[in-house]
Amino acid sequence: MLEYFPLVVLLPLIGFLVNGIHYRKMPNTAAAIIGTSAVLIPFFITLGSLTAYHPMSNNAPHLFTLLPWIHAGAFQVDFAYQVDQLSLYMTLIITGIGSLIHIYSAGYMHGDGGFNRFFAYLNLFIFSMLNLVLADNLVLMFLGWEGVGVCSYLLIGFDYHKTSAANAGMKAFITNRIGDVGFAVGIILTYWYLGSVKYVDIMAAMPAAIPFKEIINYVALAFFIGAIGKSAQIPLYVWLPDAMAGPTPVSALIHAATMVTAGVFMIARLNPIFLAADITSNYIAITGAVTAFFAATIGLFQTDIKKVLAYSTVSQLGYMFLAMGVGAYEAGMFHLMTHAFFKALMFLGSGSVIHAMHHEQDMRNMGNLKGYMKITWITFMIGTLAISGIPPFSGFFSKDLILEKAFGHHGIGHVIWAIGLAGAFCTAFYMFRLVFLTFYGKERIDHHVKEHLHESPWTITLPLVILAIGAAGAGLIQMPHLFFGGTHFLTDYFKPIFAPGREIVEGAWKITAEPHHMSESTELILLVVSICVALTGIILSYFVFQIKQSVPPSDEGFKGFPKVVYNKYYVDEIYEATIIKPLIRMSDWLSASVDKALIDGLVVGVGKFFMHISEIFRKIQTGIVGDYALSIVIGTIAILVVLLYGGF
Amino acid sequence: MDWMLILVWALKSALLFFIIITGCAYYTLAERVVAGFIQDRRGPNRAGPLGLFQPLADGIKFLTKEEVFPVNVNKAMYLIAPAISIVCAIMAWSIIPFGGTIPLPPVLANAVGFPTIDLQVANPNTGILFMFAISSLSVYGIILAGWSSNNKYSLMGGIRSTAQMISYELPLGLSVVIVILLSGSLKLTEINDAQKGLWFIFTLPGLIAFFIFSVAMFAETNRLPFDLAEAESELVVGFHTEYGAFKFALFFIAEYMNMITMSCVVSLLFFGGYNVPFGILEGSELQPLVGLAFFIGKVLFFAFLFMWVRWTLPRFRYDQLMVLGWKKLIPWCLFNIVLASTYVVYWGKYWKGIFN
Amino acid sequence: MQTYISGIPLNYYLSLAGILFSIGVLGVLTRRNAVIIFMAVELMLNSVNLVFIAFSKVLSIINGEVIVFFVMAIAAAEAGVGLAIVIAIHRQKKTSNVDEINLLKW
Amino acid sequence: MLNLTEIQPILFMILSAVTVGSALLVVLNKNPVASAIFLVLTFFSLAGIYALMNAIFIATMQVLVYAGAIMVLVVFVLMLLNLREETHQEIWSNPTKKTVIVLIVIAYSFLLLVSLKATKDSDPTVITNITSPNYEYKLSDSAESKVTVTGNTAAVGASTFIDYLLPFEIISILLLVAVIGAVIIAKKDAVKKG
Repeated sequence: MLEYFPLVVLLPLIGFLVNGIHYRKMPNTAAAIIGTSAVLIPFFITLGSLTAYHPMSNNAPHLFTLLPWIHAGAFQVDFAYQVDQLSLYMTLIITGIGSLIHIYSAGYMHGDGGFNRFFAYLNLFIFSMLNLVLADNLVLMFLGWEGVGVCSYLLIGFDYHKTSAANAGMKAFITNRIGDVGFAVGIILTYWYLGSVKYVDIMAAMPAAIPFKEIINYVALAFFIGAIGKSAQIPLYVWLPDAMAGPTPVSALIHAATMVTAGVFMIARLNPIFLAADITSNYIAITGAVTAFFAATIGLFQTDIKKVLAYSTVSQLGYMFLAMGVGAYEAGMFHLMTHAFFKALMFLGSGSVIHAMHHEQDMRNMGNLKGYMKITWITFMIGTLAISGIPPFSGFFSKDLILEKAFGHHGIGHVIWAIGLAGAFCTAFYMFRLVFLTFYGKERIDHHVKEHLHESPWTITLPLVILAIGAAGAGLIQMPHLFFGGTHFLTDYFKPIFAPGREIVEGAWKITAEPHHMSESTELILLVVSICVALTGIILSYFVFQIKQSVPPSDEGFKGFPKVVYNKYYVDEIYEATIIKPLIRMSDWLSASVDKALIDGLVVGVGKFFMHISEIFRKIQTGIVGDYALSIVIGTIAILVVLLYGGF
Repeated sequence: MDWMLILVWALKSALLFFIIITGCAYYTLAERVVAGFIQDRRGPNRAGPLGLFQPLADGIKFLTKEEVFPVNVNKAMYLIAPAISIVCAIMAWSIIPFGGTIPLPPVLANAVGFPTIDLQVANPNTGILFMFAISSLSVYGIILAGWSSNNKYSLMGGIRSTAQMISYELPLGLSVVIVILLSGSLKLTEINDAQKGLWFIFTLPGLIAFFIFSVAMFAETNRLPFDLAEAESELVVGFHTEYGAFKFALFFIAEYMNMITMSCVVSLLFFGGYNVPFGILEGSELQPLVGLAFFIGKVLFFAFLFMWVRWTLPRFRYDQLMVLGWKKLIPWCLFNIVLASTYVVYWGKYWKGIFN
Repeated sequence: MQTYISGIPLNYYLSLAGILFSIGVLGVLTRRNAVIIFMAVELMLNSVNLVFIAFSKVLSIINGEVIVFFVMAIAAAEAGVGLAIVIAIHRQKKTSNVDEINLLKW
Repeated sequence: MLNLTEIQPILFMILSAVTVGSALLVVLNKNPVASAIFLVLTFFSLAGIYALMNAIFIATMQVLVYAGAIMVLVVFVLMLLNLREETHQEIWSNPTKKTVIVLIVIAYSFLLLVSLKATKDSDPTVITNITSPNYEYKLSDSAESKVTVTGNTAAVGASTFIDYLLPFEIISILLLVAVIGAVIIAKKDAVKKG
């Protein structure tokens, strides 16, 4: 199947072109079928390729080139792709969940005026994302990186006539741009110091580069700044909650399952560099942990169902970065996958609710929906249990693996673990708060809406069911010893990707690059603690929202600390006051003083000068061609005279 | 010796001139006989046995008629126009090879000082291009005739005819490009030699080029179904409406001469010219003479084709003519050039040896 | 010291070219019909072509003839566009006299 | 072969006389169509001069392109515009302007001929030959890859496609652009529809 792999990249592009070019005329059904099959077929090709590639035994990546691109001296970049364990893993997630969300969108977007446009954008996004993960060099990855940024912008601002959506799109785009600068600097530094932008060459150059620790730290930091932007970490996370202005399938696909995890993927892809960058790695771990906790606290008091999920996404991404920072790359990638399942599931579930409630997103106006929407309720419950970390659902295994590895990290490991645990408690609390407010309790639904309340069509529920199966069972591939002796499929699977980097670092520094392996008793204690914390959160939530039936007050009703949290710690306002306002004021000043007065004055002055001169000379311009010809001839005569008698 | 060479050239030219004038005269007769046959009636059969003296009688009639000059014509132009037509028609003949090199009998060879003689007046290395240059000049004859007559039908006919000839020179030239690609030379003798094995008509690009060439050929000679310039129902007879007597005869002869030229060219370019098929009589002294016979046979066939088509097909409308030329033939020509280039690059070395 | 081409001194060719060029200049300066000015320009181009070929032959290098070939191609392009412009102007202003086409002035 | 050296100067004289005479008629004739026909004659006799110089390819192209294509177009345009009446030349009714222009042109041609004399006197090299029919071309820098071509046409062709391939391609694009431009400019509805 590997020989068909180029189709994986090309089919979404073709889908985009077909849908994009004909979006005015095409029937919606055709657009949906084309769009979905442009992702579904690649998914099956990828599945076939996975078996053909023999990931468990094969170490060498499968490389192929589609098109030559930039050839400038030693700098050679092609549209070349690298198929290996890591990129196959990501491709499976992207195309698998992507095609489910395409199917879902066919139902969710039904009747929307921009239906065809939506599918075109989605296909373009899949194409860019596949470029990002399959590229065999950093430049092509950057192309995909920018491409997904553009698609994210387009899809957030999908309802471009709504000011809030358009602004949210711009906010996402600009915030991402800050990170992208970091990424670009990283690429330049990599090329400067390692001499190539190809992963294979970078890998080969690493042993020689390892002694220059400081430089590697800077390179890694530059890349991490890129990741901060794309993956919504502190301090650049602010765009992600606003991005919920986009349609719900977009939130599920781009802002939960795939695009925002690009930063995590990038760190995994460049693992040799990050392994060798010890200080940056610590910084990553701290950033991840703080983000995980900070975002979770904001989630505690939000009332918009999608906002809660958005902050939970930021928080979960924080866990992934935590894992990446402590060098537990397998754990990070594991959580990436499980998170993709359960977060996509919950977003789609919330979408189903919103769809049924006629675009009502405020949880204060919901309640007791479980009777009306059985499938949505059950699948959403599974997702909530998974994210809260209740065994045997998938989230438990991945989050636990991360916390365990963090605990084992030398130096700051225990602190990080504690912060992560606090985050886990908040997560369990606010997720069950969401469930109780939405599906249980008193009905606070508007009676107009209630008349039409019904379960969503099959195109919506089918993806929910499939994702629920994944969210429930995906954790089984990597389990600790205490569960039936444990499985370690994932660590074996990723060995060819992460082992070489670790060998290099271990060989150079004579240390173990992997976090400490701990005894079974410690492991057991950690497990019990984390389950207890999760259960505490759930019980507290049950107590508050089920027994006391308390409902969040109206926007003005928040007092004290909850008010601060409800307003997201006023981070947006702080950014506005400290960064954006001064920038705008400086630009105004520059435009008035430098641009208008100095530069314009110069330009206009030159123009005026020549206008005055031409006032005198313009009489020569008679408009009669013969006069011009005559002057040419006279000029020629003058030249001839000078040449002949001028003594040259 | 030098003067002998010039003498031989002059003799060849004179002989050729005589042959084509006679040929044209009898071509007109043949046209009338064929027309008669196709329309199921008798052609001219009064003057001499089988009407064979008819052209002679026509000639005398043309020469003895009164030369009429309509008022308000531009006299110089009016006179020059038919001359240009006939001069161009005759000059085109100077480069057509009728046969290969013929050995002279020993007596003659000793007298003139060289052993062989070419059946061709001139062989410049621009060959077929030269012929195009000359035939492109013949447009002036028509346009000047139309303009100087001071008659709107003449002017319309002249402009129509010019536009038609300019338009169809493109497909004509582009289909000759195929032949040049296949043979690798502009010289007509070398084009002929390149077809010693396989005639170009039997190659795919050659076949397409032949069809385009034959369509353009009818348009270039202003013959039916493309005789828009002299469409009787619309323009009286077009550019030579105001011409009579010998001036008209010159136009008339030029038209028939052009047809014979085109027949020669199409036989040379696509149908193997004066080659003897399958290498019969190879090396024999008789071979060039047999080749000459083959060539004349081919030319006669195409000359007949001109008449056949004329009395069979109806006339095109003007816009149809232009659409055919610009939108059908030229794209096909361009496609064909690509095809022929591919053909020469990839299969050239195989087909050159076939039948040889 | 004389240089010959085909038995004719080089200077003859150059003189002929000079005379032709002058005639062309005369035409451009005196005539007012756009098409005739165009023809005079073609005459000037041809005189330059003659010089190119003469020197190409004298120096025994072929480049001059290639340049002349290119000049012809460009002259053809010029003819097409130039005459199209003349026709377009004639359609608008009913004249091809260049003195009457004088809107582009101060 | 035939030695034509004796008659070549005679031919040259005849041809150049025809060239100059018809060129003058182009400029002085009042009838535009007659001017065009004389220009054709000029080109034709120039082609004869080229042929005399053994530049047979250029001679053919001169007839084919200039006489056969460009001038046909000019005559065609003249007929479309129907310029018969527009023969009146304002310039000839203004005697001072006329004198000035004629004087300028005479001065110009005088200077051209004088400059010719100047170059002749300072010319140090003598090359007296009729160029050989064989030309050599290098396809690349290696010594073996030489192409020897026979005949003027082949030489021009080889030079065009070996030394001047890029200009050739650029000119072909230029021609394409010119074709499209001419069609757009001369289109009847172009002005109305904008």
